[in-house]
Formats: sequence, structure tokens, C-alpha cells
Amino acid sequence: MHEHNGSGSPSFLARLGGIDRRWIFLAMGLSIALPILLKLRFPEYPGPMAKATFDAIESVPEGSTVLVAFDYDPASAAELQPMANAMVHHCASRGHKIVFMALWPLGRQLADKAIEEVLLEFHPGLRYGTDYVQLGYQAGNEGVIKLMATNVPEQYKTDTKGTPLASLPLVAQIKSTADFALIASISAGYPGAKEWVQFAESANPEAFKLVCGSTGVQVSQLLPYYPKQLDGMLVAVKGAAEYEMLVEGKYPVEKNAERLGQGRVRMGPQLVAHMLMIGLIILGNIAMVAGRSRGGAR
Amino acid sequence: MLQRTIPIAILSLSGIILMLAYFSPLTTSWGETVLGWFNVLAAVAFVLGAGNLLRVNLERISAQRSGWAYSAITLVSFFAMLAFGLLKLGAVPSEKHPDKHFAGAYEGPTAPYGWMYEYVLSPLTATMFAMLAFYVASAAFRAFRAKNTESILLLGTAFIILIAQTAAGMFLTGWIPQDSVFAFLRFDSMKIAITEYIQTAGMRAITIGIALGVAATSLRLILGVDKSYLSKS
Amino acid sequence: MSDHGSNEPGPQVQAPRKSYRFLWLSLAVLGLSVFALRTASAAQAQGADPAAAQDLWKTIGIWCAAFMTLGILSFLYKDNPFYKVCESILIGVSAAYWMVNGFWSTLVPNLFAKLAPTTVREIALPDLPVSATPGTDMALAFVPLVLGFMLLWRLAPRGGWIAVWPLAFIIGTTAGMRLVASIEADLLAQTVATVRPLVAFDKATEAFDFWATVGAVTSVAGVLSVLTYFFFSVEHKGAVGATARLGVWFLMITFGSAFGLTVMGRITLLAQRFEFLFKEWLGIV
Amino acid sequence: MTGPLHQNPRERFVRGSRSAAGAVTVAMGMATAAALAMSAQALASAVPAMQDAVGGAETAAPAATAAPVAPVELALFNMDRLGLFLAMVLICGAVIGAILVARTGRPLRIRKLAALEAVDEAVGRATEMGRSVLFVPGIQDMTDIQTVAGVTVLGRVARTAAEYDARLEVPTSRSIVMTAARETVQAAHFAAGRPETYNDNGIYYITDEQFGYVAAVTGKMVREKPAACFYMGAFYAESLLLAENGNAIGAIQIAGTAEPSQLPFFVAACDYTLIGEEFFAASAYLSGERDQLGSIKGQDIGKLMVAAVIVIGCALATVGALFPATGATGAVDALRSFLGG
Repeated sequence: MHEHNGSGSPSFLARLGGIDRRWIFLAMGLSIALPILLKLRFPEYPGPMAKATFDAIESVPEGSTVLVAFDYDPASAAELQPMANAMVHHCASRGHKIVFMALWPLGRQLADKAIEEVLLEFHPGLRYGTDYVQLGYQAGNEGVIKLMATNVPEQYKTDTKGTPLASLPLVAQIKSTADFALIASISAGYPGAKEWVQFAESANPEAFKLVCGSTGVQVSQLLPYYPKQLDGMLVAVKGAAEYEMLVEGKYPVEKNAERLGQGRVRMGPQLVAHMLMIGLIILGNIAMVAGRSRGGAR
Repeated sequence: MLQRTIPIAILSLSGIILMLAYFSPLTTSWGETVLGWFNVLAAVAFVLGAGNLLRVNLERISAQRSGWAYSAITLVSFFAMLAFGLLKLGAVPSEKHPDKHFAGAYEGPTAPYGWMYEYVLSPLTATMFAMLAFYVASAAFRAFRAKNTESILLLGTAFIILIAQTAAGMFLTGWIPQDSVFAFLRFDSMKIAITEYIQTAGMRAITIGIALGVAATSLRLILGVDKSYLSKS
Repeated sequence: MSDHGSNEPGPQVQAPRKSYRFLWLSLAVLGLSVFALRTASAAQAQGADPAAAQDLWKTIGIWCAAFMTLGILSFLYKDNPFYKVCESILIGVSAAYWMVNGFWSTLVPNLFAKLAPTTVREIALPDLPVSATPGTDMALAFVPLVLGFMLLWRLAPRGGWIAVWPLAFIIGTTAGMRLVASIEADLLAQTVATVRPLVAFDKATEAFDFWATVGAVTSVAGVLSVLTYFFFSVEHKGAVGATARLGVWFLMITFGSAFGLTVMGRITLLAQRFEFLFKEWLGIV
Repeated sequence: MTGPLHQNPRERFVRGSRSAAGAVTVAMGMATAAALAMSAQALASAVPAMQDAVGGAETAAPAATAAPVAPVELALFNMDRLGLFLAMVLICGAVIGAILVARTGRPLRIRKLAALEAVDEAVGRATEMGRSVLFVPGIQDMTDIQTVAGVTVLGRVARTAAEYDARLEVPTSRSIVMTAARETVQAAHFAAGRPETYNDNGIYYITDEQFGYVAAVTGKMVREKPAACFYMGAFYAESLLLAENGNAIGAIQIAGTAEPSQLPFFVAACDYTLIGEEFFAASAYLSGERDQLGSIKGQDIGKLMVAAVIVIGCALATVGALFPATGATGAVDALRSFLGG
């Protein structure tokens, strides 16, 4: 704000409105750096969407085959990998068999990472082919989903190692997406959860449960589908953190637990930074009112 | 003629072919050919850009204008990256054709080009992107002030969403039962209502308007009404 | 929205230049010497191991990345030589990066491979499939070749108008493409998505659902009022003005909501940079 | 789309047309009829262009003669896209009709856009302060209509700048945009009657890389402190980086974009923002030509059509929900599948 002349020096609050923005930068930097340095973790209160996701995976009978699609790339991994990790652990703990796939070219590596760091770490007894299968990436965007809705073996002739699907017991009997008990799309945009709703869910509305994990930016595109078409939805790091709470509450792990806590670690800076933003908005308005009441410049 | 009539004719013709190609399967392949040409031109454009970059920076260096040393840094890094990439220096040889140098992969982290990408280009761009966190804060502080109804709505909505995005939302209003009459006061319910009903509606109308604007602008170009891209020399 | 002029550069910008230069210089020297020490010790620890060279390059890389990160962040304080160096490197490296990508992924397979398939196969793409119609391919490839040269003519001192031909081609292609695509994907799709019953019943109990009805009416009213705001033929007065005003309110809520939803993603990005600095570079977390 | 950040325009560009390949062959009679109608339409839209091209020639070939010969394998017309085709004919027809009406010389009333009124003021202020004017035409190539619209707005800004003799800087992120901007600015100098003041140096390419470009532009802003900043075109994450730095140097900022995800940031951080369709209207409005103003009227007719479809559709759907026996829901579904393709 412009400082006015005449009626004495403006109050501290009024001057606050024109504060050098570098103080705001500093506050923002600290509010993100300190929680990381101090490893601050705050309790999360699982919201209805995270609970719905958790319940959807719980509600499917033990030993069902579930499909987890990694529809993102490393650029969005900071937001999505934590929920992918928690979901993989959840499915395996519940006794589900997991089929991995990706609609984004680099999604396959991220799925491999989840298999190595979570699935095999916490469930070392699982065997490839009977307990889990990695189908990898196929080009074609929503076309991949369309074809899978009627004919999975036509879309995926082999897994990533080149083994025909028929020789993998877990997927030998899978004909279409309707044969999965649950499908989860962890998605950062196009193609992703929206396309799963449009092309898989609408083809077989009752056949399987569909849940998704989404980045914050594309959330508004997906909200209209919850809770009718999407049985559950994890929204950005916050959704991941809430979901981690639920998963860890029921299926705790002994060592390397931090691999299932990344969402909550990243929520530390989020909470502090959001509080800062809210505080800044309030402060800005107080400063405006203070400046106005003293007859200062607008 | 050469400078105005032919360009307008080229524009209209290529536009009409692409419109036709969309409706008539017979002409789909024409559209694909035209797009193939377009992609090649887009790649040629990089050469044009590089040429201009060289000119601007060389001029600055030769005139020793202020900041010419930075122009030199730009040129050095440009040529280094160009050499690593175009000549595939230190590229990992292809497994199938180890004898052919140019069949090798230059993107891997062990090749200089890949190293430059991983440790120079991507941290630089990622940090530029991350700067947004700071600017988002200062913009919120400065711009979200309740001056009139419009700004109250803007800041009020942002406020609700910001609270609903963290644990604070559940902490403050999570105790209100989901099925009670007051459930709409829960921050998470408010967030869903705002995004699902209002934001979706607003975005839809914006999108419809944009579509009309794009269609009308395209049509003006194809009809030759809008000729602003032509200089009058 | 904002009140410009309120953030005029303050007096701090004119602070004595010399001391700043000294500050930046000493920071750079300090950083470089720590880096040199650390690389030297890392190299010594690993001896002449063949894998050591790779580790060494990785260490250098992480230090390099850390300097780049800090250099960009220093801009928040003020413009400075550090930032300028990072900016210059970023411009140079990225321009070359895009050019190299355009060369190997587009020009070689889509232009050169059509003009001279045998040569390209011999030098760079041994697996290039043999085309069924090499003659047509080559003839068609001449069009972009010629247009490309015309585009590059811009670099010549005279005859700038020559570049207008390829430009007209590009704009024409865009216009034809976008005209249809925007009507299909945006106009029709969004219009159809707006159409819905203005009353809602609970699916299970078939009872009247008050909140869902309010939601449906709000959505449709929102779309119509914002469209009214975009109406250019009539001044915003009277009934039209009132509706347009409602449209502005919808827009403001839309923008506020979108702003709030984006914040989380932006903070994650910065958190990731800090995690890199603290974990991979300094190793203190 | 892969999120608002790393959108590759070229990929999107290609994808749109490829989907045309999956067409269905339909009854030949229908197809030929539709194709006839379509080629007539295509020609109709071509005719004014050609007329213009040859300097307003009087004669134009009769539309029907250009009908393609019946094909053997591929359908002439993809019947799945009939609804889209009709919608396109209606909207293009509205725009063309409005342009023709505008040519008759009837007065055109278009409401004023505050952001546009501010253009002259901003350039004038820059001149007074002896500082430059910065124009950023977005980060996309000419493959985006927003960039084309941005370059059109540039024409007006450049003309005002030439008249006031203010220094104009246009850094671009694509070299083709640089070419187009140079043509436009040169034309603006001619229009202002000062061709001798034009030079290429103010319009230059930086880099295609989104954040490399922003780093350079924000650096430039802080060092040269332009008094007015225009952001007109397609913007992604860089919108706020630019607008906040522009604010910090105290520049008047006027933005225009049709990128919905970035509108909130421009609205929050700039003095004036052209929102979505306003931006396209502005590019026509600024030209001041009757034809272009007419096309804004055409856009309005398009909006009326959209509103009519929404109102009728919602009414039908509501009747269908209240009285299922009327079968109104079926009519809505039919409308939906016809328009939705």
C-alpha cells in the first residue's frame, strides 16, 4: 500500500500490507523446509473419500484379482507414488492378487518400483505369475482400455518379460476387465481415471469396483464421478496420507515403515504451508482494514 | 501477389483440407500427410530458433554490451549440449548394431547428453517450477483482499478449499455427522459442493465460450478476414 | 484486481553494489572449495575402481544440480550473478536439447529417411523398414523440405516475406484442425454434459432429493449466467446485467476454488526440491 | 492431456486427426448426399477467401460442380459425425452470416471490454516513464489458436507503441511465433505511418523450454523494469511466475488467455484479464475491421444456440424425470448421442 502523508505514521498493521514480499518468501521457505528437516508428521483424519477407497478394497473377497494401473510419470510421482505404495501394500495384505499395468510410458518403471520397494519388501512370500503379474505399458491411450473391456489377451499378448498370458496362472483366465474384482487407476491426467470411468466402468457398470488416485490439479475433473462411478478416490498427497493412516492402522509393518509414510511426511510441509497461506490471507485483510480505517491510501 | 495472395490461398487450402479430412474418410490420409509436413516444419523451426539465438548473443558479445559474459555462457552451454546430442558423443552403443556409432543411445545417464539432462537441465527447470510455491503465497497475500463482492467470493472460496485440503478441515468440522442436517457445514462437504456444482459449471461455460472463440477465429483465418500475420511490406 | 504501483522497488534495491558482489563472490568460492574437497575425498576413497568413475560423475552431478537449484532460488532474494549464470546455462542447454530432439526424433526418421533411405539406414537407423512406395515418399518429402528452407530464410538479411508461406501453411493447418476439434470436444461435449434433469430423486428410495436438486439447478444456472457474461452484443445493464453479474460471481468462485486446489501441487514441487537438497546433497535427513 | 504442465502441442495436434481413421462405411446414397452438402459448405467457406485473395473478383464457381466422384472403398462421409457436421455448419454459418451483415454497413454494437480500454493507457504510461513495453505471446507454437489471437492483439499494441514511439520487446518461446510476430509488428509500424522505426531486434527467440523461457523473461523484467506487461496467448504454470514478478516491478499488467487452469492466477495477479472467449473477441475487436466485428456477433449467435439447446434439453430431461411415461428422457438421450457422436 502507498503510505500516506499527513495524519501521522500509519499503524504497524497498516504497514504490514505493503511488506517486502521477501519476508513472505522466507516464511514459505521455512514452512516447507522445517517440517522436512524435523520430520514433522501430523495425524490425519481420514475423510469420506479415503475411507470409501479403503472400504472398497476391503469389501472385495480375499484372494480376488485386482488391477492397478500406473497412469502417471515421474513428474507426478511426488504426489502419487505414496498412495500407490500404500495401495499395493493394502491389496497384498488383504490377500488380493495384483495385476500391474500402465497407460503412461514411464508408469511401468514406477510400478516396478512399487513392486520392489513395497510388495516384495513387506510380502516376500509372493510369487510372480500366481500372486502378481506386471503387464507393463501399452500405447493407445483410451484405446487400450476399450479393448481390455472386451478382450484383455488381445491387448496384452504377453507380460513385460514376454511370457504369454496363458502361461501365467493369475491372468490365464482373465478375459475382460469384468473378470477383475477391482480396478484402481492412479492417474495424473490423460489418459487416466476419467478414461477408465468412460470406457471400462460404463461398459460393465456392475462387474467390478473402480477406485482412483488423483493429483490435486485434475481433481475437479474427476469429482463428478464420485461416488456413483468411482467407488473411492484419493485426492493428492492428502488423500494418500489419510489412506496411509487407514492401511497402517489395520496392516502395520515392522521395519521400513517409512515407505508407507511418504504421504504423511509430505503432508507436514503441506499443513504448515497451507496454514501460512490462510494466515497470510487473514493478515492481508487485517492490514487493508487497518489502513482504511486510518484514512490512508486505498 | 507473392506476398499476400499466395499465402492466403495456402492458408485457406490447408485449413479446408484438414476440415474435410475429419469428416470424409476418403480424405483422411491427406490430412495425415499435411500433419506429417507440419511436424517436420516444427523440427526445422528449432534450427531457426537456434540461428536467432546465435545472432542475438553473438551481437551482444561482439558489441561487448552489458552482460555479454552471460551471452558467452549461453553459447558455450548451447554448443556443448548440441555436440553431445548431434554427434552422440559418449553414447551407449546399440546392442544390435554396436558397429554403428549413430545408432547408439545418447539419452542414458552415462552419456554426457543424458548427464547434462539429469544434473543440469532438470534441476534448473524443476526449481523454476518450484518457485511457484513462493509466488502463490505472495499472490494470495496481496490479491485476496475483501474489497467487493467479487473479491470476497474469490478469497472466501480459496479460503475454504485451502482449509479443506489439510487436516485442519477435518479437525475443525469433522465431528459433524455425515448424515445430519448440518453436514453441509463440513469443510469436505463444502469443497465437494463447490467443485462439483459451481466450479464445474463455471469451467463448462468458459470452455464453451473458448470453443466458440476458437471456431470463429479459425474461420476468420480460413476465410482470409484476419490477415494480421501478413506484413504490409 | 491488484493495485499496481504499490510495490515500487524500494530503496533497498539501490544498496551499495560492491559489497553485494563481494558477498556473491565469496559464496561461490566457498561453495566451490567445499565441492572440490568433497569430490577429492570421494575419489580418493574409491581408488582406481572402474565403477568409481561413474560414482564420481554422479557426485559431481549432484553437486552441480544443487548449485543450479540454489542459483535459481537466489532470485527470490534479488537478481544476482548466480541466477544470471544459471539462467544463461538454462537457455543454452534447453535450446540445444530441443534442437537435438527435433533432429533425431523428427528430422531423421520423417524427412531424411524419406529423402535418402539407404544412407540413413547405413549411418543411423539400421532397422528402418523399407517403404512400399519410396518414390511417392520422396516426392511428398520435398514439400516440407522446401517449406523448411523458406522458413529458414528468415535468417537471411533480405526477403523476409518468403517465410510467410510456411507460416500461412502452419496457421491454416492449425485453423482447420482446431475449428472442428473445438466444436466437437469442447462445445458439443460440454453443452451435452450440461443437459440434465432439474429435479433429482434418490436412486434407492425414489424420494425427492433436495440437495441434489439444488446442485442440478445451480450447475445449469451457472453455465447459462456465465455464458451471458460472455455475451458481447449487449451492454451489461438491466436483466442481462444482473445475470452477467451472477455469472461473474460464478467465475470468481470457480477461480478461487481452482486457485486453492492448485496450491497443494505447487507446495509438493518445492518440498521435492528441498528433499533433494537435504537428502541427496547434504545427507542430513 | 497430461496435466497442464508438460503439454506437447504437437502430440495433441496429431492425435486429433488420427481418430478420423476409425470410420464406418455407411449406405452409399446417404453418404453421397451428405458429402455433396459438405463440399458445398467447404466451397462456400472457400469462396470469400478466394475472392479476397484475388482482390474481390466477382465470379465464383457454382458450388455443386466440385462434388467428389463416388469412391470405391472409403466412405465419402463419416455418418457418425453428422451431428458434429451440422453443428459446425450452423456455427460457421452464423459467423459467416454475421460477417456478411456487417459488410452491408449496418451499425455494429459491441460492448466495451475494460481490458482493451487499458491497452492504450498502459502503452502511454510506459512512454511517459521512458520504459519499455513487454509483450509475451504465450509459450505455445502457432499450432494453438490462442497464439494466433495473441499475435493479433500484438498488432494493436505494436501500433500504439509505434505511434507513441515506445520501445516494445517481444521475447518468444517458439521461433515460428517470432516470425509471425515480426511480420505483425512490421505491419503495425506501416499502419502507424512509421515504417522507418521498425527493427527486428526487439522480437527474438529464447528457447522452447517452458521454464528456460520464463527464467529469461523474469530476469529481463527485473533488470529492465518494463512499465507495461502484456501476457496474451497460451500459458501454463509460468503464468504466475510472470505476473508476480511483473507486479513486483510495479508494471501495469494486462493478460488474456483461454487456458482455464491459469485464469485464476492472472485474475489474481494482473490489473486486467481477458477471460477465455473475451480474449478471442478482443483480437477481433482490436482490429476495428467490420468483418471481424461481425464475427463477434456470430459468436454471440452461437452462444444463443448453445443456451437454447441447454434450456430445451434441461426442460425435456426434467419432464422425463417427473413423468417417465412421456418418454422425454428418450428424446434427451437421442439428442445427446446425436450431438455427442
